[in-house]
Amino acid sequence: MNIPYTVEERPDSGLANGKLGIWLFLASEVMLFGALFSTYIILRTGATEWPHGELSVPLGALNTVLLISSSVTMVMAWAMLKLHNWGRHRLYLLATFALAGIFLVNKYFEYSDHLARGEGPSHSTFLAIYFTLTGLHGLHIVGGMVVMAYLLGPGAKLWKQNPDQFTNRIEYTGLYWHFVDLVWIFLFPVLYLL
Amino acid sequence: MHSDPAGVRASLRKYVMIGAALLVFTVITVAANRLHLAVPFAITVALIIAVTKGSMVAAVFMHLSNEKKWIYGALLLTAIFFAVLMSVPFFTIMDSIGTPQPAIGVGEHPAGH
Amino acid sequence: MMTKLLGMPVQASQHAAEIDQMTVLTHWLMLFLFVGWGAFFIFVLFRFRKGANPRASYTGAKGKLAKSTEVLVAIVEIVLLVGYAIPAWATRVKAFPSENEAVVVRIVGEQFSWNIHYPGPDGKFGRTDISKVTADNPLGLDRTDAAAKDDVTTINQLYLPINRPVLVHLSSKDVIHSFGLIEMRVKQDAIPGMTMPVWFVPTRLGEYEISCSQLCGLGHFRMRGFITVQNDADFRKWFDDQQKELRATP
Amino acid sequence: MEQPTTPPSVVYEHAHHIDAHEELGWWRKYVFSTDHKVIGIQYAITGLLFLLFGFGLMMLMRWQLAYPGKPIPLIGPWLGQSRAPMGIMLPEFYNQLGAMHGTIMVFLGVVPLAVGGFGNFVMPLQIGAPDMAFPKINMMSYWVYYIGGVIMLASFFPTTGAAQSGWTSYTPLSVITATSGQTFWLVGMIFLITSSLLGSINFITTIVQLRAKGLSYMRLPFFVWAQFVTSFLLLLAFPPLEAAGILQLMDKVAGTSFFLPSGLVISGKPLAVAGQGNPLLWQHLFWFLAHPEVYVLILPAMGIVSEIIANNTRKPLWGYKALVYSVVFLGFMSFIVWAHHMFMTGMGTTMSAFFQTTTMIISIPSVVILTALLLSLWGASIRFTTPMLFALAFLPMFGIGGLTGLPLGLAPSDIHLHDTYYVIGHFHYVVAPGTIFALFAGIYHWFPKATGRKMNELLGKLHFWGSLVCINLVFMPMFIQGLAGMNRRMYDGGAQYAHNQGVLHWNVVQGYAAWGLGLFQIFFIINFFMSLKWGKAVDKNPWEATTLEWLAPSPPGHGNFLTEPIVYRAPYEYSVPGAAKDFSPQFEPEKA
Ligand code: HEA
Ligand code: HEA
Ligand code: CUA
Ligand SMILES: [Cu+2]
Repeated sequence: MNIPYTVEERPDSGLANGKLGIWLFLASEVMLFGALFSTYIILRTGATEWPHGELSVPLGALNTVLLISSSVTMVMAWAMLKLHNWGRHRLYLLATFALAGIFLVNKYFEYSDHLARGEGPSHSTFLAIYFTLTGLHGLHIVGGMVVMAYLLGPGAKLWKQNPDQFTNRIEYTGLYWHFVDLVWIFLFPVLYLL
Repeated sequence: MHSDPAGVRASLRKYVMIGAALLVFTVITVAANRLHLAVPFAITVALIIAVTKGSMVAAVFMHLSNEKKWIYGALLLTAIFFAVLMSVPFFTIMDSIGTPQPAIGVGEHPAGH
Repeated sequence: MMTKLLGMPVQASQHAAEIDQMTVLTHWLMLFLFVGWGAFFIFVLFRFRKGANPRASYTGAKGKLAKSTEVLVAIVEIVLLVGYAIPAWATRVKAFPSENEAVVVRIVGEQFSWNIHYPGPDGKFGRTDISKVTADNPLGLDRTDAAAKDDVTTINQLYLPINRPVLVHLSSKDVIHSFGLIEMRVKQDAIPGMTMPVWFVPTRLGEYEISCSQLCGLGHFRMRGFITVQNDADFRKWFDDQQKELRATP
Repeated sequence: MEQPTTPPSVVYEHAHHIDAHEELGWWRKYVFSTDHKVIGIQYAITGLLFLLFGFGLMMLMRWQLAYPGKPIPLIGPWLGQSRAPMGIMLPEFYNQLGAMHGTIMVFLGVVPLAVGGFGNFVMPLQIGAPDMAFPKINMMSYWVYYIGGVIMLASFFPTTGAAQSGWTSYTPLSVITATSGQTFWLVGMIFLITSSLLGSINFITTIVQLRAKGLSYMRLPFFVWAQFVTSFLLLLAFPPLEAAGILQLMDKVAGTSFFLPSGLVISGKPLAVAGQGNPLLWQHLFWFLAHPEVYVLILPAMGIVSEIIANNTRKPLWGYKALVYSVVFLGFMSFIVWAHHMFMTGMGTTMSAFFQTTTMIISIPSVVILTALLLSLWGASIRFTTPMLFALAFLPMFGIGGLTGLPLGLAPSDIHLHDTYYVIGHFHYVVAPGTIFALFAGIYHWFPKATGRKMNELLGKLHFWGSLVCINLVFMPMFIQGLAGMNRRMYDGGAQYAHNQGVLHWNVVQGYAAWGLGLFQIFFIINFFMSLKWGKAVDKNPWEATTLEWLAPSPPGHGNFLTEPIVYRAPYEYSVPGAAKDFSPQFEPEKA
C-alpha cells in the first residue's frame, strides 16, 4: 500500500508529507532550545558573577566557520541532485559529513581540556549551562551525521529507484542540518563571547 | 521556484554568497567582542548579528523566503509560543514579592531592617 | 448561608471574611449555572428520548439562550475578577504593615519543622550563618552578634498577640514548603533561596495550627506547627519570660 | 474553502491484490506493525493496562487514607520491607504511590489511550486516509512509549523505590531526595515526551495531507479537530518539559545546580553544590507543559463525546463552527495560563492579574463547547445506548470539574483551596468521570469497528451505573474536605489536624467507593474479553453513523477502504428533511 503525497505535492497545501513533517519537527526543536535559552537568561540574570574568557574564542569561531561551511555544502549537495549531478552531490554530502566530524573533534578537545582541569558541569552554573547546551547540540550533530552516513551508504540506492524521493530526503536532511547550524549561530556568541 | 534546474542553477551563486556573508559576520562578531563594549551594548550587538545570520540561514538555505502557507502558519504559531517561553525568565523574577536570599545567610542580616 | 453550606473553618483573621466572600460568590455562580444547565439537561433527556420523539429535528435548538448565558458567565467573571480578586490580591501582596507597628517574625521551614525567630526588643534579627547550624541551633544563629543576644527562637510554636498585624519573613532551608494557616486563610510557599513577606491580623484568641501545604518529603504530613493567639498582656508576659530565660543562660 | 483534491489512484488500484500477496509474518503483523489500526490497538491496550495499574496504586492509597497505619489486607504482606513492613504502608511508599499514580494516569494511561489509541485508530479512518503519513514513525512512537513505560514500572523495583516527589516533581525536593526513583522518572519522561512528539508530527501531517477528496476542514468530524489541536499542544508544549527534564537529570546525575539555589542545608549539613540555581524555574517549565497537557487530556474526550452525541441524538451537532473555533481558541489560550498553578509562589499583582484574567478567559470556550453539546440534545431522538450513557454523563461531570476550576483560578480564593482536596476533586471530575468516561464511551462506540463485534449492552449498563455512583462518592466528598482545609498528599489523610476532624469520616466512605468502583470495572473487563469472541457480529455501520470510518469494513483491512472514499457533505447530516433514512453519510453521493 502506498501513502499518498510521499513524493509529489498535495495540490491544496503545496507540500509533500515529509516537508511538513520536518518543519513540524523543527518547530518542536525551537521550543526545546527555547526552554534552554530561557534557562540561560534566567540563571545569567540571577547570577552574582559570570565568568568571562573561560572558553577559547578561536576554537569556537573555527567551529562556527565549520558549521556555516557545512551548511553551504549541504545546500549544494541538494542543488546538485536537482541538476542530476550525482558525482558532485556525493562530493558535497561527503564534505558536509567531514566538516561535521571536524566540528566534533574540536568539541572533543574543548571538553577534554575542561575536564582535565577538573572543570566539569558541576563546577559552576556557567559550565553547567555550557556542557548541557553544547552537549545537546553535539548530540544533534551526531544525529545529523548518522542520517548523512545512511544517505551516503545504504540509503543512496534510492536514487536509482526514485530520484525525486531521494532528493526530498536530502532536502529534509538539509533543513535539519541548517537548523543545527542556526542553533550554533546563537550558541557561539551566547556562550563564548558574552 | 527551485524545482526547475534553471532556477536551481541560478541559486548556486546565491548560496555561496550567503555562506561568505555569514563568515564575514562571524568575523565581525568576534571583532566586536574584542572591543570590550559595555555589557548591555555588547549583548545587543551580538544578538543583532546572530539574528541576522539566523534569518539568512533560514531564508536562503532553508528556502523559507519562499514557502507554503502551512509552513508559515506552523512557524508563526511556534514563534508566538517561543516568545511566551522566552518570557518565562521575566515571569520568574520580575514580579515576585520575595527577595533572593538564602534562608540562612553567611554573615549577613537576612531581614531588611 | 453559603458559608455554612460550604463548611469552611472559622475565620480567625481580618481578611478571612473577604476571601470567604469570594469563594461564596463563586460558588453561587457555579451553583446557578449547574442547576440551570442541569435542569435543562434532565428535561431534555426526558423530553427527547427516543420513545417520546421518534424523529429528530434537523435544525434543533434555536434562539439566543446559548449566547446570553455565555455573555452572562463572562460578565460575572469580569465582576469577580475586577471587583474582588485583583484588589483582594493586591492588599495581600502589596499593603504590608510597617515594621514598627507589626509583630515581625522570621519563619524558616525545614524537613520537617518550622523554625521561628523573633528579633527581640531591639527589633533587629541577629546574624545567622550556615556554619553555625547544629541540632540545637537549627537557624545557625550567631549569639555573639550584638543583635542576636536578645533574639527569641522556638520550634513549631508561634505566639501572636491578637488584633495586631503580623509580618512574617518566610523562607526555607532545604525544599519548598508552604506556610498554611487554614483558619487565618493564609498560604504562602516557602522557597529556598528566597525570603517572602506574608502578613495577616489574627482576630480570634485560641490555638491554631500551621499546616505544611506543599509536598516536602516523607514527613510532609507531620510537618505541623502551632499558633497561640493571646491577648496583648499574655503575649508580652510570654515575651518577657523568654528574655529572662535568655539572660539567665549565657 | 480549498478545492477538493485527488489522491493518487495507486492506492486503490491493487487494494485487493495486496492483502493476498503481502502476507506479513506474525511479528510484522501484530507486534512491529506499521498499520495505524494495529498501532492504535496496541496503544489502547497498553494504555488500559496502565490505567488499571494506576487505579490499583490508588486503591492501596485509599486504604491508607481510610485506615491510616492499619496493615493492608491481602496485598500488604507482598509489598516488602522497604515499602510496607508488616503490611503497614510507609510514608515514603505512600508518596511513591501518589507520584506514580499521577504520572501513570496522565502520561501512560490517558494520553496513550486518548491520543495514541483513539487518535491512531479512528482519525485516519475518519479522514479517509489509507494510513498515517509516516507509518514507520508511528510504530517508533509506540515503541518509544513502551520503553518509557517499562522504565517507569522498573523504577518500583529498587528497594529505594519509585519517584516520590509528586507527579509535578518540584525541585529541590526531587533532586535532593537521594533515591534512584526520580532518575528513572526523568529518563522515562524523556522517552514518553519523545514518543508524543513523534506522534504529534504524524497526526498533524496526516490531517493536513491525507484528507479524502471533498473533505474540507469545515467538514472534518469534530473528533479530528480535537486531535488536530491536541497534536499542536503536544508538539509545542512538550519540548520545554523535555528540556527541563534534561536539566533536572543533569542536577541528579552530573551534580549541576540548575534548580538548586545557594545555601541549602539538608538535614543540618550544607549541600555541596555550586548553587545559584532557581527552583521556581522548574515549576514554570513544568506548568508550561502541564497546563496544555490537561487540555490534551480533555480535548480528545470532548471529540469522542461529540461524535457519540451526534450519532445517538440522530441530529447534527448544534453550532459546529462555534465548536471548532472554541477548540482552536482553547488550544491557543492554554499556553498562557500556566502560572495559575503557582499563585502561592510569591506572585506580585501584575502577574497574578494577568494569569487570573487568562484563566477566566479560557473558561469561556469550555462553556461554549459544553453549551453547544447540551443544546445539541434539543429536538433529538435520543438512543440511550451504553456509549451514549457514558457520553451524556460526561457533560455534567465535566461541568462540575470545570466549574470548580473557577474558584481555583481566582487567586484570593485559591489561597484557601490551593493544595487541598478541593483541587484533587476539581481535576478528578474532569479527568475521571470526565475523560475516563468519555474513553469508555469511545471504547463501546468503536469496539464494533475494531473487532466486528458489539459489546454487551447489559454488562455495559451495569458498568455505567455502578461507575457513575461510585465515582461520585469518591470525588464529591473531596470538595467538602477541601473546603474544610484538608491538604492533599497527606500520608495519614490529615488525621493530625484539628480542622480536618469533621471530615475525616469521608475517607472511609471514599475508600469503599473506590473499591466499589474497582468491582464495577470487572463488568467492563469481562465484557471486553467476552465480546471479542462472542459479541454480536456486526456489519460496516452498526450505529447508522455518518462519518467515514463506517464506510470501511469492520474490522478494516490493510489500507482501510475498498474503494476510494469521497466526501459529499458535512459530518453530522442526521435526519435531513426529505431524506429516506435518518442519516446521510458523508460518503454517500446525492441520489437524483
Ligand atoms: C483535563 C484536565 C483539566 C481541565 C479541563 C481543567 C480545567 C480548568 N482548570 Fe484545572 N487542573 C487540572 C486539570 C484540568 N483542569 C489538574 C490535573 C490540576 C492539578 C494539578 C496538580 O496540582 O497536581 C488542575 C489545577 C487547577 C488549578 C490550580 C489549583 C491549585 O493548585 O491551587 C487551577 C487554578 O486556576 C485550575 C483551573 C482550571 C480552570 C479555570 C479550568 C477551565 O478550563 C474549566 C472551564 C469549564 C467550565 C467553566 C465548565 C462549564 C460548565 C458548564 C457550562 C455547566 C454544564 C453543566 C451541566 C451539563 C449540568 N485547575
Ligand atoms: C488522568 C489522570 C487521572 C485519573 C484518571 C485518576 C483517577 C483516579 N484517581 Fe487520581 N490523581 C491524578 C490523576 C488521575 N487520577 C493526579 C495527577 C494526581 C496527583 C498526584 C500527585 O499528588 O502528585 C492524583 C491524585 C489522586 C489522589 C490524591 C492523593 C493524595 O493527594 O495523597 C486520589 C485520592 O483519592 C486519587 C484518586 C483517584 C481515583 C479513585 C481515580 C479513579 O477515578 C480511577 C478510575 C480508574 C479507572 C476506572 C480505570 C479503569 C481501567 C480499566 C477497567 C482497564 C481495563 C483493562 C482492560 C480491559 C485491559 N488520585
Ligand atoms: Cu513541609 Cu510539606
Ligand atoms: Cu492549569
